[in-house]
Amino acid sequence: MDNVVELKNLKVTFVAKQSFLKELLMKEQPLVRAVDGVNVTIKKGEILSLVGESGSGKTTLGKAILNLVDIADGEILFQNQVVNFHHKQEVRRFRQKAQVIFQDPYQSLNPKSLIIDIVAEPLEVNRLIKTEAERNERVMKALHDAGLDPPERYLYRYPYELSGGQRQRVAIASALILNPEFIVADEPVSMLDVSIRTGILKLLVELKESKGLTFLFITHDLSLAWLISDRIAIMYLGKIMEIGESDTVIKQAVHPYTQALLEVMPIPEVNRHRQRKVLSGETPNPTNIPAGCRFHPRCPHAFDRCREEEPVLQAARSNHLAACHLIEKETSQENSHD
Amino acid sequence: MKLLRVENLKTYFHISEGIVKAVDDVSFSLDDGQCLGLVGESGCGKTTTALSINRLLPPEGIIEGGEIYLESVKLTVLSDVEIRKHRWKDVSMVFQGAMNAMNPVMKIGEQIAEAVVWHQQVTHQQAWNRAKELFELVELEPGRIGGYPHEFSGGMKQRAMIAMALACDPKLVIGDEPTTALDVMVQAQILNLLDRLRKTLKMGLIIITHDLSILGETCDRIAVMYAGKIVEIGSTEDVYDRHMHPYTHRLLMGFPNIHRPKLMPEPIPGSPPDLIRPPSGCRFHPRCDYAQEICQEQEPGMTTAGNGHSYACHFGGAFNG
Amino acid sequence: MKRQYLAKKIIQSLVTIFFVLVFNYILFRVMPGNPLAMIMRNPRASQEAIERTRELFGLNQSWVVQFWIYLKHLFTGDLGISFLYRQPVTEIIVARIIPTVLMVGLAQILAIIVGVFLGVISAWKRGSRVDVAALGFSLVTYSMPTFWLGIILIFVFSVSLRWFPTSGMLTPGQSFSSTFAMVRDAARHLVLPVLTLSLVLIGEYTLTMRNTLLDVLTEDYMTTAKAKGFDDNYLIKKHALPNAMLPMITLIAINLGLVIGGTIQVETIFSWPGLGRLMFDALKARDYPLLQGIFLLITLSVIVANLIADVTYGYFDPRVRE
Amino acid sequence: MSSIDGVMRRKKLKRFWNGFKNNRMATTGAVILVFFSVAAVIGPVLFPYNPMEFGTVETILQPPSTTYYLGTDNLGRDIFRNLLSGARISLMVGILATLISMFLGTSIGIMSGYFGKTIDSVLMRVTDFFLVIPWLPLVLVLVAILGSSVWIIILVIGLTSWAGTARVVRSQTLSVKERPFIERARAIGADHSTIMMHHILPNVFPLVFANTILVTAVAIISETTLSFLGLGDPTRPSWGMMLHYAFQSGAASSGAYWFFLPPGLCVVLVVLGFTFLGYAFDEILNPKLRRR
Repeated sequence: MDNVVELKNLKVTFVAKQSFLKELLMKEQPLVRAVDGVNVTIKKGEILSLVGESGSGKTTLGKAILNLVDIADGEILFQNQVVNFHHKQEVRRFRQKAQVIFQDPYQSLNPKSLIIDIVAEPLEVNRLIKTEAERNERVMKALHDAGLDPPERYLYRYPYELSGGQRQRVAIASALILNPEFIVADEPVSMLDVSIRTGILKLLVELKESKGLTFLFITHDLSLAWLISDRIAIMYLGKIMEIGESDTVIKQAVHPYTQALLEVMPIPEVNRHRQRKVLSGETPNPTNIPAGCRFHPRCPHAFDRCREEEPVLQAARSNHLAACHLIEKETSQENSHD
Repeated sequence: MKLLRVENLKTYFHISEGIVKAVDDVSFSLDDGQCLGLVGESGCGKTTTALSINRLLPPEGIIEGGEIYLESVKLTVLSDVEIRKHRWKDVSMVFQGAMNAMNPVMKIGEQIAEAVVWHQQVTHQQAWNRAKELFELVELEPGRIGGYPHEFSGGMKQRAMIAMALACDPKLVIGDEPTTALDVMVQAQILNLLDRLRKTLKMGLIIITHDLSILGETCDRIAVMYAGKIVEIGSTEDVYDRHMHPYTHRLLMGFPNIHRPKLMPEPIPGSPPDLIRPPSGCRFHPRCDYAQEICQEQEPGMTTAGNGHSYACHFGGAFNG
Repeated sequence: MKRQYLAKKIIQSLVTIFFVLVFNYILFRVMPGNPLAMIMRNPRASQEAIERTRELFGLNQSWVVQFWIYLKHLFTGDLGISFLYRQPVTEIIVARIIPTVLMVGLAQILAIIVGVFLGVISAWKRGSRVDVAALGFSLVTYSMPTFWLGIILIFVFSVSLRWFPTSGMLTPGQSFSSTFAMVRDAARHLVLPVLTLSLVLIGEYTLTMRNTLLDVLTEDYMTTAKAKGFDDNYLIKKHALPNAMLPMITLIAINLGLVIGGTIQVETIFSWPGLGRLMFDALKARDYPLLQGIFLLITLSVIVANLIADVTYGYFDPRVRE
Repeated sequence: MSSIDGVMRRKKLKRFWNGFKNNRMATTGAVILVFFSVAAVIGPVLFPYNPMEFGTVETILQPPSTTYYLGTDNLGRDIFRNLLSGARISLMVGILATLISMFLGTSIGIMSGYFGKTIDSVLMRVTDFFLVIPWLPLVLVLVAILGSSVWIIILVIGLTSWAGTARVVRSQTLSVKERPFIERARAIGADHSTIMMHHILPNVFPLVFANTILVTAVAIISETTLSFLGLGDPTRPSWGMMLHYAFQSGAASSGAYWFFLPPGLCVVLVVLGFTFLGYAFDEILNPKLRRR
């Protein structure tokens, strides 16, 4: 199972918007550490979900992989080698293999282009087609793969004439037309109604199975992640807190943050009596990340070590990692008991 | 006496393309201190129903028929001037995108105090103190009432909106997707807050949402809407465990439940109907797997399936067969 | 934090002012048909004016030094001698400032009040007869050259109805018993020019106010305010206007540049003794030192006005913190 | 583009035409402009006019009559013929100057909006400079120095009136640039120029189009004002020049209405035509203002 994407200690930072005068006096500018040292591998043919609240850096990480955002530190290996983004040919080959689906179906298509042009654009931009016939044929196939049948009905229409679900399928068709191997799907269904959403999720899973496509599925909804992905990674303030098989992470969560997310996750059931244990406050501002474990100020089990030393991803059980000192504390207690 | 009674409400939008029958013969009621969840997908008419109560519809939206009673007062016959007295004093609202729902150039404390001064004719200083009390009630730091909306985070803005809604001790608060724009953690905080306030202040609460799964702990009753009509209404237990309408069933299946085995739900084919020329008979028939001849011709009336639980389908529960 | 915004705006204005000084320097020296050569040959320019100008511009030194001399003179207020009037330019200009400020000030105030009022009504009662009328009126006045509007008013009110004098600031050759009588006479002369200038502005302010307000009325916070049960006047006064007035402040400042253009036309037709008329005469006589002086004064005053507008905008809009 | 695409495009144009047809302002504006353009094209051919050919003493300031439909001016020249050839010049100057300022304004607006950072602040300082400088004095001084041939006037008006458009286009570009479909274009490898031409321009163009028409109105007024103040090109008598002579010869006070009324009315009507059209397009294209 070779790796499609490998992130080594990836860091992405932005310069926080800052007053004109301070800028003038070249004062040290506060940095937003959006992605703050992430090590993760995405294997071929799997859907890895990246789950986190707003401000966790999940979208920035997705954009970094696609070179839509500059990296501050660390390395991104695509199919085991670093892509040199200054070399035109190499970038073109990378673009054909790695594609993206955005969240907002109403804004991710150019309102002034016909559907046929939107879907065919990746071909034209990378100069991959010679004749018009070949172009139309590939567009029709991509629309069919995205579940828009009969394709002819959609070719010569404008985005405003389609529903949200249909537009998202056009975006998927446009991503599929280059026969990519890896797709970053950034909250692809969060703006769709439930009845339409499941259709898109089914399509993504089918594409994974039929074409062996690899997905990075970015979402804030833990239950969706559980539904469609093989592995789940929980992200908080720019770092991965926990990563493992989707069932193990949901059923045997180790990290207190994942447990808190599971606790508040809405479930379509009647549980009138249970008053949910809710974390206080909101995700702090990524310009001043707390010392030691970044979750300790809101963590119910925080102890002194959490305040000083930042925990590293370590194995809680086979291929289920978590960045939390509780793991050592428990294993050391077990050793001390025996 | 019921706190709120809505009977055969019809609200249509007159636009250039034609007449949109956004709400077409909707009836439901609410007791004092009770919480009703109004759930449905976009375009089903849930927000229009809420805006019709206070008559906050845009100019092209007109209440064509039906009655709305707030306790003994018949709202639908009141003139524009008369209905203003009931807005916020009896029925107040918490809107969705809190980012834009507050005046960006006016202090938040002022936006709360102005309603108190207007309806309860108190001095500005008294209203300002009232605003401080309300901030404490919604667990916000009273010192911050002098701040402006852009200085508050998403969660804090929503709490401020709730404080604003409670300013005149209303009998009924309507939340239009109050937690949709929030993170799941903050959403839980807000839902807990709404639940606590409803119980302590004994006020009626209507929560409008497209997310059926969040109504589990907060609502006593749930009404499911589709294409301008209520297709099923009942207690939370009725709708979750004993629902009879195929649309409610499909909607519920769409929300993955980690306590149950992992199964990829079937999407509902087709897309929401065009409300200018809605489908004949039962409006869900073009997308329903159990639709038969009669569904196309005859619109199903409300069949009762237990006390307070009724649905609009000729073949209720067909999905259980 | 507001100081940062203020500092930024001041620095930007200083940059623009420097641009203007450089532009002005080039305009009156380096442009083809070099104005200096024109002065030398201009028959009416007295020997003393030519000498003064040569020394003033330091013709023999390098242009950098000339530029430095130019700046030095600017700051000491010495803008050279107008050879049309054979007086220092500064003195001529100072005498003409009051009439122009009076006229422009009155016209602006009148236009803002009427424009905002009309704009609010037509936005609030959109599509009604009032809206259509206000819109029609604004578009017509917006499309009318100022000077032509002036001529029409003269033709109607002065020539035909004889209500107002056709030109000048005071009735020539009339002795006034009291200052009040003089003021009354000046006021009668002022009516038509101010009316002309403000009519043109009212159109633009009404249109902008209407569009900005239509934008604001679609915002969510207006629905929230309406839900609170306030009546229409309160909604407009306390919620819609404060948000709609912000863009108006910037427009009024930027608009000042165009108003000066209007002033030149109005003062020419009504021979109103202000800066506009002065510029027109200087232009006809190709009196460059005077032309340059007026041009500089007008440009700098517009920049200052814009700075004041930016500051007031920053003061009223709490979001302008960072 | 195959025929089907032609059908789609016609369908969209048809929808636009309906919106246009029942918009009273747009139709009145269009009718006025068509009338004047026909007059400007055919007029001088049917009724040639030579500004240098003066009339005799008797023909000076004649009121309208069968021979001189609109009477004669202070030099005995036929006002009606002057009016027709004036139409051609005023429209030409207005339109050409606008093209220059639209081209400059749009490209500067898009570039500073799209690239941001240093390019944006530099271009914006220049734009502010032109916005802040009082327009008429600047043009007066420039024309006074550069000479007042009609081509110089076109250039001067064009080069000094693009700032407003640049500001409007820049803010529209900033809002379009934030939309995800631009990021999608970058993700599939489109370079800056493709994104600007293929994605940003089509989405900015409707606003530019409406703005162009309004700027034409301003350009025509500018030319007329310039000529009125005596800086027009005497060899090419525009309506402004006619008004200049009318005012110089005291037509207003002497009641020679046929001398100063027609050119003024023509200017106002043409400018009104453009303003109505421009404002109507703005209302049709601008979603916020559109009547539901």
